[in-house]
Amino acid sequence: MRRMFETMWLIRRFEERAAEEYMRGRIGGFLHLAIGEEAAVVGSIAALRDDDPITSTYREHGQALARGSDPKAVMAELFGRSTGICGGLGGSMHLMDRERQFYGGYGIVGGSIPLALGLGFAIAYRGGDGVALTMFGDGAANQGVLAESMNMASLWRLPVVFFCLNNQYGMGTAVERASAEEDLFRRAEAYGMPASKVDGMDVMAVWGAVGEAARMAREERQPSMIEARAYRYRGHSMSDPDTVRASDEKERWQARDPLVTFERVLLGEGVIDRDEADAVRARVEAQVEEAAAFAEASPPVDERELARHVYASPWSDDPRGSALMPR
Amino acid sequence: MRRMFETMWLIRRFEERAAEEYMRGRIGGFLHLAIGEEAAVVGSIAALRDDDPITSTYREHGQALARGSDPKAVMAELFGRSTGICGGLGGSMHLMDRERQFYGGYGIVGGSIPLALGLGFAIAYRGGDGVALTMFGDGAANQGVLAESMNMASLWRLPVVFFCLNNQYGMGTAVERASAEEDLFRRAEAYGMPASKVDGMDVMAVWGAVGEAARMAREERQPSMIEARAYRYRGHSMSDPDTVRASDEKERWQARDPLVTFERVLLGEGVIDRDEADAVRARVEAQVEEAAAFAEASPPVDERELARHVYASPWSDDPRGSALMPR
Amino acid sequence: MTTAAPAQKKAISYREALNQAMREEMQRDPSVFVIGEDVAHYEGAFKVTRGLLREFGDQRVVDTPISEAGFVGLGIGAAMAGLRPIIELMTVNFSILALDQIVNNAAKVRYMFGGQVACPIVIRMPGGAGHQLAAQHSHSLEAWYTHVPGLKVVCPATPYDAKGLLKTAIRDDDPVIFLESEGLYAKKGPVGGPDDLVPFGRAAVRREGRDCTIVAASRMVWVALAAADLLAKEGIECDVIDPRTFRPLDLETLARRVRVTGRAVVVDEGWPECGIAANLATHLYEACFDWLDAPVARVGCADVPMPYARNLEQAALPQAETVAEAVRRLVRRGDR
Amino acid sequence: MTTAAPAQKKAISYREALNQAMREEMQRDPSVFVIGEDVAHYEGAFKVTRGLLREFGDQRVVDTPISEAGFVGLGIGAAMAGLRPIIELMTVNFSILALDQIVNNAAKVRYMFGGQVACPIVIRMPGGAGHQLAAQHSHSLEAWYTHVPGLKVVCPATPYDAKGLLKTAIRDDDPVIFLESEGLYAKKGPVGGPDDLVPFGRAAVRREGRDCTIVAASRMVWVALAAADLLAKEGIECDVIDPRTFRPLDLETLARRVRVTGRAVVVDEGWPECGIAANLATHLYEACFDWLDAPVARVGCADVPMPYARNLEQAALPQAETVAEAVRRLVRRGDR
Ligand SMILES: Cc1ncc(C[n+]2csc(CCOP(=O)(O)OP(=O)(O)O)c2C)c(N)n1
Ligand SMILES: Cc1ncc(C[n+]2csc(CCOP(=O)(O)OP(=O)(O)O)c2C)c(N)n1
Ligand SMILES: [Mg+2]
Ligand SMILES: [Mg+2]
Repeated sequence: MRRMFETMWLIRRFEERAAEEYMRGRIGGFLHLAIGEEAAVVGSIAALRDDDPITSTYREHGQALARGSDPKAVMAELFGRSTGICGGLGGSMHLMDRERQFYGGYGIVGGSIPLALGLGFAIAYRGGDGVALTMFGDGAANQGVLAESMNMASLWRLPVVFFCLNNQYGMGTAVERASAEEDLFRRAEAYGMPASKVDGMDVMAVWGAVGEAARMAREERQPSMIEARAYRYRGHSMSDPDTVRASDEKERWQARDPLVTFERVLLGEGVIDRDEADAVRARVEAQVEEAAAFAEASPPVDERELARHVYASPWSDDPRGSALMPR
Repeated sequence: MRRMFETMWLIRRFEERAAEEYMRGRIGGFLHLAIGEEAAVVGSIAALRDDDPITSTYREHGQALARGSDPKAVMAELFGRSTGICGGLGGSMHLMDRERQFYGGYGIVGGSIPLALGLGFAIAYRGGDGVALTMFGDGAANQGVLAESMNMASLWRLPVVFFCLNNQYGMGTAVERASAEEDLFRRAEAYGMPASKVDGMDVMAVWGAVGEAARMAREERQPSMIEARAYRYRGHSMSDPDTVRASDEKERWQARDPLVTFERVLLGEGVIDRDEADAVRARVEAQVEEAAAFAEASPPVDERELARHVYASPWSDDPRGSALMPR
Repeated sequence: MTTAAPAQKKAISYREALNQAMREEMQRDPSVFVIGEDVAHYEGAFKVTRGLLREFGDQRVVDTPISEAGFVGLGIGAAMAGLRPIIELMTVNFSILALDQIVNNAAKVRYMFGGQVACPIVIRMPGGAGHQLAAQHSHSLEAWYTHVPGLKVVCPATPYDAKGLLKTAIRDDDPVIFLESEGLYAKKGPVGGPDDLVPFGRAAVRREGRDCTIVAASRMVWVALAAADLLAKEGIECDVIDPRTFRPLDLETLARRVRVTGRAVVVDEGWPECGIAANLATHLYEACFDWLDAPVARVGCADVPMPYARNLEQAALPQAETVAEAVRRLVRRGDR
Repeated sequence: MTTAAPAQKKAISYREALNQAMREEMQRDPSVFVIGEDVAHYEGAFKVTRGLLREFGDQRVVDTPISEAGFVGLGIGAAMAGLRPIIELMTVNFSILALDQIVNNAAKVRYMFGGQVACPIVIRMPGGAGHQLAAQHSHSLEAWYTHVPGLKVVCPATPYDAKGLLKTAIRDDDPVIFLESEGLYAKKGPVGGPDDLVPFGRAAVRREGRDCTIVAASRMVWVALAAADLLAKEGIECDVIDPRTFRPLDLETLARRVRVTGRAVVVDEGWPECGIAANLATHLYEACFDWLDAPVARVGCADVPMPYARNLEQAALPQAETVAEAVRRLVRRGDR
């Protein structure tokens, strides 16, 4: 639980720092923050084994950190530096840490869901006991590929957990304006899959629900879906003025801040005391500072590497890439 | 009911004749027959108003005939003649009779489903009281676009009836080997839509179920889904040896032949007598004969028309079509 | 602009020009409606539909779920029923999810049903790269769409064309793929009035020069003009010709100028293989074979997925200097 | 075939050659599996996977629901985890539904994640027209796939290449788009043994002749050879060069021959705009500009959706006679 508490804080502060660096122009492209969603992110990943593969969306800094990726490498990726976790080629939306079985963040809404189906298929194919988990949003739930994936997962009993992080908005569109049935987890029932809903602001609740889902997948090859209701405090991305959502709604949810709530629980149960809590914040502070300094100091990507990773078995060493066989 | 009985026979004999003409090389491409599915096709369309728009699949000769399209024009289309209902450009998989609000047969599985959503949208947009019905198969139910379409239909309360003609096979794949939940109609529930299952071999049952669905859509703007279980007697298409399906299964279903059953009912209730039933068959026989003769005698398509219908507002009269503006 | 029609005094942005076109056409024709993700309450991811919900209501400005295949299919069905949908796809990258509907339905229903229906639909979407959006969000798919008969493909470079071509697209009876450029939304310029339509298949001569003809559309027009400025300082005078639509294509105007200069450079933001540049070059070779002193030069995107790092992204994309260098090489070769 | 390797005596069909390649590679490597619609019990819509279920079981030969996006995505995920999926799409027309997965995931995961993963996946699918399947079932999408860096694109014309190239594709560590031709499945010819792989990026010289170079792949190779026979009777000797893969492309072999004949005709079953023919022509102009006596002639599909009526379909597609006529026109022009 301490570990989860610390990771939640790491994500919170990492995201806040990323926002600052974006304003300073150190980070380009789109930047999607998960502030407010820490409980759902940390609770779900903590409930898995370290070698259980995961796929996620473009809002995935936290998933990488929760999986244990080095904050320095993640921040450097956001800066687009050679020391980034993807060598600066992916950026904020496309983090991956293969070593830690984090199979990446993807920018096409819904596009990463069937990949997890394949990760689960590979586990079953090799007779392993791993579980593949895919995180997606409430908006992604309306992509047809989710329905296709749930049907195949259930039909073939693949060890997959469909984790819907329902932060109640797809950009500026509230879930009830996008989904005829607000209880998104019900969709799993149409494919004979167990599904449940959990408070995404409560890290232990998420941990418990995903833990049970992972157990079913691991021991019974029974895929399932978990819907975690949470809320993102910031706009969709740094470029979103966030004028659509009512401020009282935001306040209502921020009043249930997952970090504050969890700290109260830990203090109450005597798992940690105030000093430890402060110590955690101090450690995290230092980590984030170090990450930003590392990214800042890192060298840019070598332009001669523009075409380096296009193919695993390339035929051409043209620095701009080429379809033509060299003479 | 007489009309339905006659239409069912027309479809049966039309399809059998089409098979013969295919063997004689008069018909090219793929030829998908609906023999065994007459009750589902006729019952559903008879339950609609003549001006309710319909979209269908490549297995749609029967839908066109049930809508009142001229058998001569339909057969001529299969022959690829200029007198065909689409001028010979569409063929068996792409029949359309715009005048009769039959918005066509499509070859991409699932591809015609959202078109019906658009037809329903147009009805609502204009404040009309029509109902759009889309027919699709059990295999098509696994295309993500169905889920997307059901969600939008329910979310916006569009007057659409999703009619799944479940003939229990997608080519050589049995429904239980393709769908985790065999009761396909359950998928509608995930989107808060009413749905039901009906015996697709019983024309009156289909007529009743679709009638109620159409009423809900027309009067309450409540979309819904109907699943009709039926069986196709022939292979998937003329080129399918149909070796996968067990012969006793085929016999079991053919024993419940929709035409025979319905005739028994009509005779029992005294709606028609044997002579009338025979008269119906004789009329139909003549119609099909006439259709084939008409198609056979029709002129081929004029090759100068190759590019005629590519654009509604074309810029070039190049006989082979061209992206270039003429000088 | 040689071909600019009587324009409004006030310069407005490309974004506002598109907004004006939609507003005017929606006022003019009640069968026109806008549908897409976040186009109503959010007023568009790039704010192109600003104010439309307020003015026309949620019957005609419709927010959709994130279901591209589904709502594009809906638009096609509505168009077959006689409505005139303007579908906004948040970016061209997401159109790939609706491509089956676009290519197998929108582009073909008229033909395969023997002319019984038309499909008057406009699919608007921004494309292109340059904002570090990386591999999945930086596509230029002009080539894919131009490949497909049954579609019309439009790529406006200026606010004037953005407005005039969009109005033409909305009134057109065929499916129109309307490719906007993310990098141009803030670009300002004059626009035409309510009745100033820009016809399809008419190239615009953005600049004339005797030494070399540069062909470029959309954002690349501005890169080409910048290159032409650089070259002018060196005494090299270039044409900059903007086809404005790839389907139909005004090859005549391009060819007429190439026959004069004897040299051509095609600039394209997309990938090189089977791309727009190869296509335009082929047409120019066929139309001007005996006039060309040297092969048509192609300046395009590197043959790689778009990288995130700013320096790599810039290296991958056509720049004024790379275009200028291509022209210099041609001119030098001519002087041999 | 000039480049034919030591071949088996017995001639087998293109279909059987593909089947042999899969069987041998599945025996060789347990991580290879086949997945697609009706590939197991039904043994493939075109019977290419015949016998595989019996030999390898339903763990390695998997029937899928009709969910192209879903199961192609599954294959990509499995490949990232180290398996080697052979995905059969019933036809290339349906690949459009999975195009987002193919282009945004398969082609990009290695690059955008900085080389951390490979995506060793083969997507097999028949394409082309000629059987009156009409507008939605007659696509040739070589150009679309060739446009995309990150993919490899293969189009075998003979049983020998079908087997040898498929084995190479299965062992390759990158995503391979393997385009078969419906019209060639029954075509018979010799094939190589278990270790005869055909490398990517090596064109095959199907025939040599001094007067003109005809470039064609897949089914068009046979159309080109038929044209060459017609022309030979008239004393016109043609090369027929088969690139075999469009990505990578062996331009050298094509250019070497064109520099000899000074004339080139490119035959392509696809649409003309932004198509394969325009692409190959552009490469040839750039490589052989000073050797070409006339513009490269392109013989392709008409710029229309494919019609159903047999006579129209035949009129829309390249035929031996139209290819021959294109050659004659070039030769005559040369004689001016
Ligand atoms: C296929 C596709 N359509 C549209 C977009 C643009 N877009 C990016 S994020 C987003 C909202 C997604 O909402 P949700 O799935 O709830 O995830 P969240 O952003 O709330 O975490 C949209 C529409 C996209 N990236 N991909
Ligand atoms: C997207 C797509 N995938 C595959 C096919 C090939 N195909 C044609 S019909 C068919 C089976 C469809 O089964 P179902 O939906 O049950 O309709 P039925 O043929 O039984 O009437 C398949 C796989 C296709 N036409 N479109
Ligand atoms: Mg959300
Ligand atoms: Mg079926």
